[in-house]
Amino acid sequence: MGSFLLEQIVNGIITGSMYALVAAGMTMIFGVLRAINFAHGEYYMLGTFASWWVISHLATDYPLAIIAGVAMACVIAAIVGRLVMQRLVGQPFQAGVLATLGISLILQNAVILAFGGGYKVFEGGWIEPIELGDFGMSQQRVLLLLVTLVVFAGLEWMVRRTRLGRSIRAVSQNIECCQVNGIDVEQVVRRTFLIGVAIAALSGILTGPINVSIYGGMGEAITLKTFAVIVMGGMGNVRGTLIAGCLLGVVESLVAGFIGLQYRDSVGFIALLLMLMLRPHGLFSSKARF
Amino acid sequence: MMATEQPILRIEGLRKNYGAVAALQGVDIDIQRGEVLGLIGPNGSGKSTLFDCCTGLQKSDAGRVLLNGVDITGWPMNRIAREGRFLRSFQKTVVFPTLDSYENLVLAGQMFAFPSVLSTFWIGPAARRRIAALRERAAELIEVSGLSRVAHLPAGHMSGGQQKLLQFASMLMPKPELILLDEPLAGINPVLIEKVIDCITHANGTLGITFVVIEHNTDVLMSLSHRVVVLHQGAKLADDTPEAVVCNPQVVEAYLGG
Amino acid sequence: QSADTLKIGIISPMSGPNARYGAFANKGAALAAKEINAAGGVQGKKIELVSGDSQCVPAEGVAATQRMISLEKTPIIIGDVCSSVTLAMQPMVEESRVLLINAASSNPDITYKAGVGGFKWTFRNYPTDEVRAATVLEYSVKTKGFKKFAVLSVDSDYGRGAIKFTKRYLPKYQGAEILSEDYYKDSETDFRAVLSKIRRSGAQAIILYGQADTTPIIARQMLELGLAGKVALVGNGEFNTRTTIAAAPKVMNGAVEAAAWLPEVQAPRSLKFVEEYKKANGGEVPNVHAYTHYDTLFLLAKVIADVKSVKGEDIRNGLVKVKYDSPMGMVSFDDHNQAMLPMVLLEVADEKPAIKSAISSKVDYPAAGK
Amino acid sequence: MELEINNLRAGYGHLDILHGVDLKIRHGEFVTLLGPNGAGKSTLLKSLFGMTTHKGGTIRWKGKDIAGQRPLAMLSHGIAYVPQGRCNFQLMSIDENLEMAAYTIKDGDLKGEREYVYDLFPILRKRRNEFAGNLSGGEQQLLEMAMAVLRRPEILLVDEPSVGLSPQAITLVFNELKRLHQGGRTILLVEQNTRKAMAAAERAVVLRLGKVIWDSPVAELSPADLGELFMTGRRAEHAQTAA
Amino acid sequence: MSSTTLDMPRMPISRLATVNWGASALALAALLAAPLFLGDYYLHAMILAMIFLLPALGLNLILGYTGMLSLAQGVFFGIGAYGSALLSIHFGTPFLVNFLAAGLLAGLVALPLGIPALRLRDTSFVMCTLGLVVIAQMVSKNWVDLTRGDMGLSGVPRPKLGFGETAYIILRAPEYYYLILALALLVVFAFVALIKSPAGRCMIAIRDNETLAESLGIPTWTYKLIVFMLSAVFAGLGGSLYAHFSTVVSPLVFQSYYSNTILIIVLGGGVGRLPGAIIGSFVFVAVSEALRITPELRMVIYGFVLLGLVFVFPQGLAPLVQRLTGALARIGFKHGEPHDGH
Ligand SMILES: Nc1ncnc2c1ncn2[C@@H]1O[C@H](COP(=O)(O)OP(=O)(O)OP(=O)(O)O)[C@@H](O)[C@H]1O
Ligand SMILES: Nc1ncnc2c1ncn2[C@@H]1O[C@H](COP(=O)(O)OP(=O)(O)OP(=O)(O)O)[C@@H](O)[C@H]1O
Ligand SMILES: [Mg+2]
Ligand SMILES: [Mg+2]
Repeated sequence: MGSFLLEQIVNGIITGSMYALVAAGMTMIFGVLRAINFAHGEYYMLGTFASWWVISHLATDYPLAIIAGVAMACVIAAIVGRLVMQRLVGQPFQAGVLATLGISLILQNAVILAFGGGYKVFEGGWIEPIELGDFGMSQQRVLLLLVTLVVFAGLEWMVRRTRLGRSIRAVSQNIECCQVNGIDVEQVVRRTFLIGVAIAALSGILTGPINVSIYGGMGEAITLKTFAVIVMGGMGNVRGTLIAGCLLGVVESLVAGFIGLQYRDSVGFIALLLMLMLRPHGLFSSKARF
Repeated sequence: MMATEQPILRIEGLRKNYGAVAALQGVDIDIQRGEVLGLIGPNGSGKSTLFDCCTGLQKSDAGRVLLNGVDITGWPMNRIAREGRFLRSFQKTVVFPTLDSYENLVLAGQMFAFPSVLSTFWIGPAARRRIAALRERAAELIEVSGLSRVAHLPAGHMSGGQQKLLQFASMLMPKPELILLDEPLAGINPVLIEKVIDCITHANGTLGITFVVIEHNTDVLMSLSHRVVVLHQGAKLADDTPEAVVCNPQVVEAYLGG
Repeated sequence: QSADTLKIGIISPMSGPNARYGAFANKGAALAAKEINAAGGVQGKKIELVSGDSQCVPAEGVAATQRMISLEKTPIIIGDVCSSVTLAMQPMVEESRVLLINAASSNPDITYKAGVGGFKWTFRNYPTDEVRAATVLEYSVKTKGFKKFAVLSVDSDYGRGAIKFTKRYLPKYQGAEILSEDYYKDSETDFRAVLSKIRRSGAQAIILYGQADTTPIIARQMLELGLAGKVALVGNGEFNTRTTIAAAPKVMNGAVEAAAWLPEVQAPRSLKFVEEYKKANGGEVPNVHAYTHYDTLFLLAKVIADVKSVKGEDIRNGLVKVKYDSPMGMVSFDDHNQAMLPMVLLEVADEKPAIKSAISSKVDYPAAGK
Repeated sequence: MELEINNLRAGYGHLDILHGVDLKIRHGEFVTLLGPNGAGKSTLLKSLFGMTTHKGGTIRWKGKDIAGQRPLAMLSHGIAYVPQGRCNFQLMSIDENLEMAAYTIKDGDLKGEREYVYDLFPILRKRRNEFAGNLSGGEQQLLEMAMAVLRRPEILLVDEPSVGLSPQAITLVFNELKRLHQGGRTILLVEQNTRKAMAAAERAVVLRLGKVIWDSPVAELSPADLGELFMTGRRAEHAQTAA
Repeated sequence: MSSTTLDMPRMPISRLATVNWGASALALAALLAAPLFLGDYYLHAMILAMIFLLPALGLNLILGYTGMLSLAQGVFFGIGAYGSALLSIHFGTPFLVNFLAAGLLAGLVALPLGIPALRLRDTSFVMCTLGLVVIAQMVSKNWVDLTRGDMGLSGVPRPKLGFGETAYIILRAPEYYYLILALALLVVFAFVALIKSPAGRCMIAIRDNETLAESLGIPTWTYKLIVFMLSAVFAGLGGSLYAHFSTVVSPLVFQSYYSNTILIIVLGGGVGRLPGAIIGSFVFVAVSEALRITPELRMVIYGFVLLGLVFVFPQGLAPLVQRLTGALARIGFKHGEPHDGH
């Protein structure tokens, strides 16, 4: 039983790191815009689709497709960022909800229009398993795990130490005060958005070979998970997101392993909610006095 | 009579730490019914924290707060306000930004005018009458505090001083027994300061409302209050008549400056 | 409706996540319409397809259907992929006397309530899972010798229904048992946890009634966890298509499936369909929904030719008696308006599908009623 | 003439608050802007910093019309603004807040300047790693003043810096304003603490109902006059001296 | 408070509601006359709009007036639908009984869910309500004895007025339309009464500044709980209409489509505006139906409509409509209702 438990925890951390990777961008975007990005999963999907297209139509190999996919997603993010996201600065919160829901519908169904609604098979990647004792893991997963760690280390460093990082935190706290201090809020929003989208796309591309089948609406499920993770981690908190993502992954794995797959999402959620009851603002949030 | 002997608010050994910062380190104050108590102290001496702990916004680490002899430590804020008829204003100006001054004031009085939560969900003739009475009083207070010109604006669109005045007016709205004011005069123009002072003395004199006032405008505070308590680094430094406090060398050293 | 066209409505999810199933349906039907029109149409009329988006949501499906009936005035509607939508459409078409042919949803209620069960205007040209489940189970136990099963099926009326039927037949086989039961939601991509559990439980086979696009994911993760060659997949979910097998050949070897249709079926008309479909859709391989919608249009063409009329009423009456020679074999409808469809039982061997037997699906209504 | 405001009309959305404000400020002048509550003082400062809806009129800064530009541009022209009410980053430490204050300044010795403001307001050094939002009201006010100093303004627009400060702290702040003034900065100070403001400033301007109604050296305005001006908009008997 | 960082940005400016009786009467007359001019399909779309109106009113109450974003409206909608369907299938109860019971049931279920959920604020609360959706899906799928799991409940009877033999079964679209119109009107009336009651003012206070409200003696938690339950009641009532209308209830009622549609209706219509949900429900059902002319592009265009709305009418459509009706009233009757905005 002990080794089974261990195995499930490992499974959970792998899944969770993917959740965390997608959520990292979303939590930062929430930070600067106070907007729940309902379209976040769509960028995950776009990245995957872009690199799928490159692989299957231009016959490039996977590493090149990673770059192409992220680049494509970034181009779209730059457009959306300029046309939509930066204009949400200072808007009432419902504007963010409607706009991101709208973007989600557009991107999702534009992909369906462009590539047909049917599911596609993602080819490429390093899917050979690595044996670990009596159970294995594909090389791709190891890559994903490593990339997650690197990305989070980078993000943490960026948020704490760099100018952009500090201005991201500043924007997330008080926009008017940013103007007073000469921080270009719209630029910060655009850049944060771009980073968030790039990470989401990257995680989509890296999970592509594992998840094999891709389709226009694949982002929806992941968006839901991300919500849970960013709230758990404390909105806008990068480190918290990683821990919360892994925690969610582990809880879900344990539920799937010991209770049943059909209860996974809901029991996972219940566990999260119970945790929220103890820490109403997430695991790692801070709140100033009234 | 016993009742006059008993302080309206008794603060006993109140302590509050924020990490390494001891915001309050065992403060005892008795506030007598019907007095105006001034509360001064340097910035960061724990004055606002004292209010927070008395009204339930913050949980104190130790000590008790007795209102008319009843221990109210740990009560939720709304219960203290409603059952204790005990209101407080905040140092940082807060109003309901989307509502105009009338609605802001009606809200301040509403919970005191209705018998229960459920009764507020139905608007019958009786409720209408209550609301009308509240609006009347609101109009009076708006007049007094010089807000008539902007009374129809959403409070969030009023200037800083106007919001401060509105906040002050809403304290007087339900005619409570005890009001804690946190810097009611900050940002108010000199002409209106006199009006506010008049309001306080009037409410104190004719309605018998007890006031505790934090204020850095010492001249005004000294003339207003019957007694002054000085806090310094979370502890009581002095508790005396205004005249005595201004002369107290410790107070001069810590607060008033040379 | 102009004099020289026959409008046929297709309700399917065309947007959102479920578009991945709806898309195939539309493309299959479009191909059939093109071929039928090229061959002169039906009763001298060209078929005009009108599509409506249901998003797999009953509220949307009902609105789309109402629009089709009132504005487009289509006498025939094909739909929907999602059972709940089909169920909601049933009473509507009944009131308006519009023919509804379903070619993709598997909820047994659809035909329990049709024909002698009530709704006269609903037909289904899609297999029910009862016979399928029974056949797969029999083959798995008797021929393959499996006794210990783990269930891993899609969490929908299809997946749950198939397992319900399987469980009904399980007691017939001495010693056969189900060790664990898990259902996955259709957007699921992570099966490691549950596969780990199955590996430890000592199950010999996984009963999988799943979505076509999920099978490769499960196969890959079985490979990762070292289940290849140790645990077999049995059930339904496009185990035998080339792409699925290619995803993890070592896992798919020995997979047993009962299918109404597969691109690998060697019947000439079926092969031609696959060919044409790929040509029309940029090399995309059709799935079973594409085929059933394609086939349903030909079925309709046949009925119309039989009754020599394009009136809904006549076509309805014609459907009841039709004997249609589909690429898979003879099709006719039972008294619940459920098509009795030929199916095949396949097993993957040496990374290639091999047909093991033919099945004729016939629903045992009195038993099902329980 | 450094700052020249001509017939400035501005407000919020459809709402007009300033109805044609004229004001000229010379280089290195210390002007205090007084007025009853709701007169439009804060609105004027915000307009100078590009944070309101510009409706007409000009704002000339060193000869160039800058009316309607965004705050970012204003800052690059050397205009710094300390708003009324709270304006700091609540969930960042004091250290970080001071860093953000110097955000646009890329050269120079941030550490040294930070030490300078810490010496100025020692209370901040003591709490330098505390979140700004957890400070007491007065401490936050001091922090905001310190942040303004770090922005190295050529002209400083300050809105009620004395609010919430103890008498001692007020003295500190006003001394610092005077020092900045002596260092050649131009200062436009809005205050309700009229006594302190008039003691520090050279010129007093009174705003009422969105219009300038008084403009003179501080010496020519007595507290009694001020009360009258606030109430009625006129000074008893005397004629208005400045245009 | 406005700069306290982890709070939702505050809501748009709106004062206490005033009802524009002139415009309302006109709208009502148009609605009453609609079946005389419109075919089944259009009536059908309007029925759908009114079905979504009920949960949207509930959401407007909790989001627009109390400032809490609840994504669980879909859950209570579904609970109402299941409750109503089960009652009528198993007990053959008349429609009005089901209708009321569905609302009651949703409200009762909201009580135990609200008690823990309301400990949370802002985004955590949003999350929690999202969690309720996931949990509702699980329960409906796995409590097979009651809900028949994924098989769903099909063949929910059409509305039946009265008992036994004399019961009148509603089948035709115009009858259906009038039935739902009547019920929707009642609910709208209840909603207006709530908003105009003193409690409505307390809700806005909680939305604007919860701590301040609390300090003025308003028991915010109690109010939030009651509002949460009331909004669930609204949703449950809508769910009941939906069950009898679509005749099918399956776990799909808990999918995000319903919550999102309700959200779009309220936000697009004008959150915290009296007529917001009403305008929203008709407009958005109309847009989504009108776009059926191009089924492939439909959702893409719908997305663009949402985006356009955000930037052209950031406060939703209600202010626009209010301004228009205000202008009309001024022209027509030479007097204008006071309304929001300047
Ligand atoms: N939430 C908190 N976290 C950390 N420290 C806090 C918190 N709240 C207050 N403090 C600290 O407690 C001390 C007392 O603060 P308080 O606001 O009571 O001072 P005050 O006397 O009201 O000062 P002022 O006159 O400036 O308003 C201050 O040093 C402040 O920094
Ligand atoms: N955001 C806003 N939206 C609309 N109107 C506003 C806004 N802010 C201020 N006003 C209005 O503009 C007028 C002037 O406000 P302003 O803040 O400039 O006054 P002030 O002179 O600074 O007063 P105070 O001394 O009280 O700070 C007031 O009547 C106020 O109602
Ligand atoms: Mg204080
Ligand atoms: Mg001001």
